[in-house]
Amino acid sequence: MSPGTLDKTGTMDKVDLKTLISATADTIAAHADELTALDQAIGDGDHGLNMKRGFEAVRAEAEAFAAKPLPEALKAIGTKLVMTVGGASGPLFGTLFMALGKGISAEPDHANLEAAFGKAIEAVAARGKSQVGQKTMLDVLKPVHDAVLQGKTGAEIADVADNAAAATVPMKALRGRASFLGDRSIGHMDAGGRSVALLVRAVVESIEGQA
Amino acid sequence: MSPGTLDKTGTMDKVDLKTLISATADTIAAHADELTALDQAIGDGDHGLNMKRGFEAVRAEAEAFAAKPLPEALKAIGTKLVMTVGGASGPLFGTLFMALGKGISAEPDHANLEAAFGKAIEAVAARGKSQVGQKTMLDVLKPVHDAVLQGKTGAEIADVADNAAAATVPMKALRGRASFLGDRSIGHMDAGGRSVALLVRAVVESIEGQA
Amino acid sequence: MSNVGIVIVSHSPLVAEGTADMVRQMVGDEVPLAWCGGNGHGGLGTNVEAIMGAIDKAWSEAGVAILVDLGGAETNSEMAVEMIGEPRAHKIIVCNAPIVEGAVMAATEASGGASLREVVATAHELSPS
Amino acid sequence: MSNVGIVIVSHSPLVAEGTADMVRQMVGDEVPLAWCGGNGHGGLGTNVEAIMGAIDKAWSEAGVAILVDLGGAETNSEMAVEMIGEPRAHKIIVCNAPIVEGAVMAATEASGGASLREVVATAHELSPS
Ligand SMILES: Nc1ncnc2c1ncn2[C@@H]1O[C@H](COP(=O)(O)OP(=O)(O)O)[C@@H](O)[C@H]1O
Ligand SMILES: Nc1ncnc2c1ncn2[C@@H]1O[C@H](COP(=O)(O)OP(=O)(O)O)[C@@H](O)[C@H]1O
Ligand SMILES: [Mg+2]
Ligand SMILES: [Mg+2]
Ligand SMILES: [Mg+2]
Ligand SMILES: [Mg+2]
Repeated sequence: MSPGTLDKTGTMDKVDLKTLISATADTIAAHADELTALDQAIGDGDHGLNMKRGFEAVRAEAEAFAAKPLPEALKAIGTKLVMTVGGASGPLFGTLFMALGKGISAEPDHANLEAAFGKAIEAVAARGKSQVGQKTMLDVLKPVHDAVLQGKTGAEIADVADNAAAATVPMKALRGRASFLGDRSIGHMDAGGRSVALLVRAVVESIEGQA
Repeated sequence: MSPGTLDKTGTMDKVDLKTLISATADTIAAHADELTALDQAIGDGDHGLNMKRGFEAVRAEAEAFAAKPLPEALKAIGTKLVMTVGGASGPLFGTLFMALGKGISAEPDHANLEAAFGKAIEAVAARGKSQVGQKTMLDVLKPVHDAVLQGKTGAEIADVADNAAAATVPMKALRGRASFLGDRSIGHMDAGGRSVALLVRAVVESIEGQA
Repeated sequence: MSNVGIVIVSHSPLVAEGTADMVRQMVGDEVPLAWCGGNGHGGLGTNVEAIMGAIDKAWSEAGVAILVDLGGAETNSEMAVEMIGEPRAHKIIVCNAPIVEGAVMAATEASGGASLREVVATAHELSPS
Repeated sequence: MSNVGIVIVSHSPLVAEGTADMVRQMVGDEVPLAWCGGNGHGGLGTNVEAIMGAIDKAWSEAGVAILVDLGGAETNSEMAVEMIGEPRAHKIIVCNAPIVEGAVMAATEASGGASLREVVATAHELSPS
């Protein structure tokens, strides 16, 4: 297998965490205004700023994170997001990374990644008292996990994420601030879901770029 | 009959409203700390300040009030209290005076006073969504009205008011902030009830003093 | 502006202002909004004149929903509505709802063009009684 | 101090501070009390570190009840409790109650020496669900 791919059968090769961190922080920064606009339409309009604050804080300590074993690095990144994001998305993305760090091995194979990612999504759902279908980040995380389980390629997974984010448009929000709008939340993309799609694409492109 | 008494059968003689206003403002000022202490025990500790602010504002315009016919004077005093007291007692005492002014004649006889006072107490109950037995000012107003109906003398009426205020001590508060304390409101006198008793004594002593 | 107006009446001017900030963050300028708090003399409490002023400021022909915190704020707000009198009084409703959560929800509902009745119902849903 | 502590977590620092003022007016110094609000960067939001700090400040062996406003405040408060961890975490409860009314009622209950369970139950009574 080629190093750093999401190869279904082999061991995941060590990807450069610093590169991953800067790729995710870059995409969030580049799309911060878009994320804010999405949140403005059906929320309080701070999602772009929140995410940017969090991912820039992670970027600022990328060196230190990258020096840790993968599980500890992910936990530390999650904690950093929790401490800096300032919105509901902070503890949710933070929990995602912390739980991922808890479940993942230092040198994960595909099966371990699948399992850890699945557990991490469950942890997000528990933290948010939410489930799929409520127009939240879970509506992108879950299809992405399914795509990973199906052994899809990185490019395919990124497309699944984009489509899942787009599929939140016709949903009615049942969690988060957008739920205050009731039916009026229909017709807009969920900001947190869009963030997940951006992060997923950045991660897979970064991994495959390293391949 | 002697002028200015609460004589059961005759016409009430004109009492000097300026004297009444200064007597009520004096007693509130003299007892402000006591009222505050009562409210501190089972409320937010502002009743003395609230009442003093209101009655000093009335005193400041005593001349103008006294120049009006009794109904208009009482309504204007009520409005002034509403505008200045700043606590729940403001609209309640304000409503008492405003409704009294609405029901009273320019030269009231005892029957008119009885009726107007009764209506005014009903207006307070409506404003406060409250009734007798809930440890509020109504628990003093009602016995005072009963005493007036019974043709008691001014001194007797003032004693009835004091006793009624004392009788709020064992009650459990069901309205106002004291109700937040539940059973712990038992064992303390209601501040608003104490205010009514003070006002009643000041009024009857002032009227009889003019006799 | 034809959206229902929102008035926030707290014992504390800080609570009232902060709640208004949270409302503005959700609905921008789509809803007429005003707040007041304090007894008018630097202390905690509410002030009928200030409430009447806030109602004026947030006035909308579609009506005004008032959000209050504790008892005195409610009684003083009802007094203010009575003093404003008809024909405006029947278009002003003091909500039985928590002040912060109620204001945000009511304003969000109002921003969608909901009627006074709908706005008030949305706020009331946050209250147990 | 053996009374239950109260922590107020709002998206708005003004709301949090004003609510604390109202609580203090009712219960004086009988209840450990702390508040925080804002995203820590001048904007509306909540901040896990600040929440953890407020819990420390209002800490009581009898426990701490946290009053929050909207979703993010709740999620961040639950996160803060988890990060504080045992043995303290099980003595900290995030209330399902309106922030201002809940804080005043919970603190009043706490000032009488009520248990954490009783304090939280008093606050929950203000909520429909
Ligand atoms: N209870 C929840 N469960 C899952 N996701 C949620 C929940 N609440 C909010 N979100 C996600 O968080 C996003 C909003 O994040 P953000 O704007 O940063 O926080 P806030 O709503 O506190 O302002 C939403 O678009 C949604 O995807
Ligand atoms: N709903 C009510 N009905 C009748 N009287 C009330 C009511 N609420 C409060 N009161 C009276 O008002 C008094 C408290 O007045 P005050 O302390 O000035 O106002 P606040 O409670 O707003 O601080 C109480 O002692 C009680 O007599
Ligand atoms: Mg947001
Ligand atoms: Mg926010
Ligand atoms: Mg008081
Ligand atoms: Mg008060």
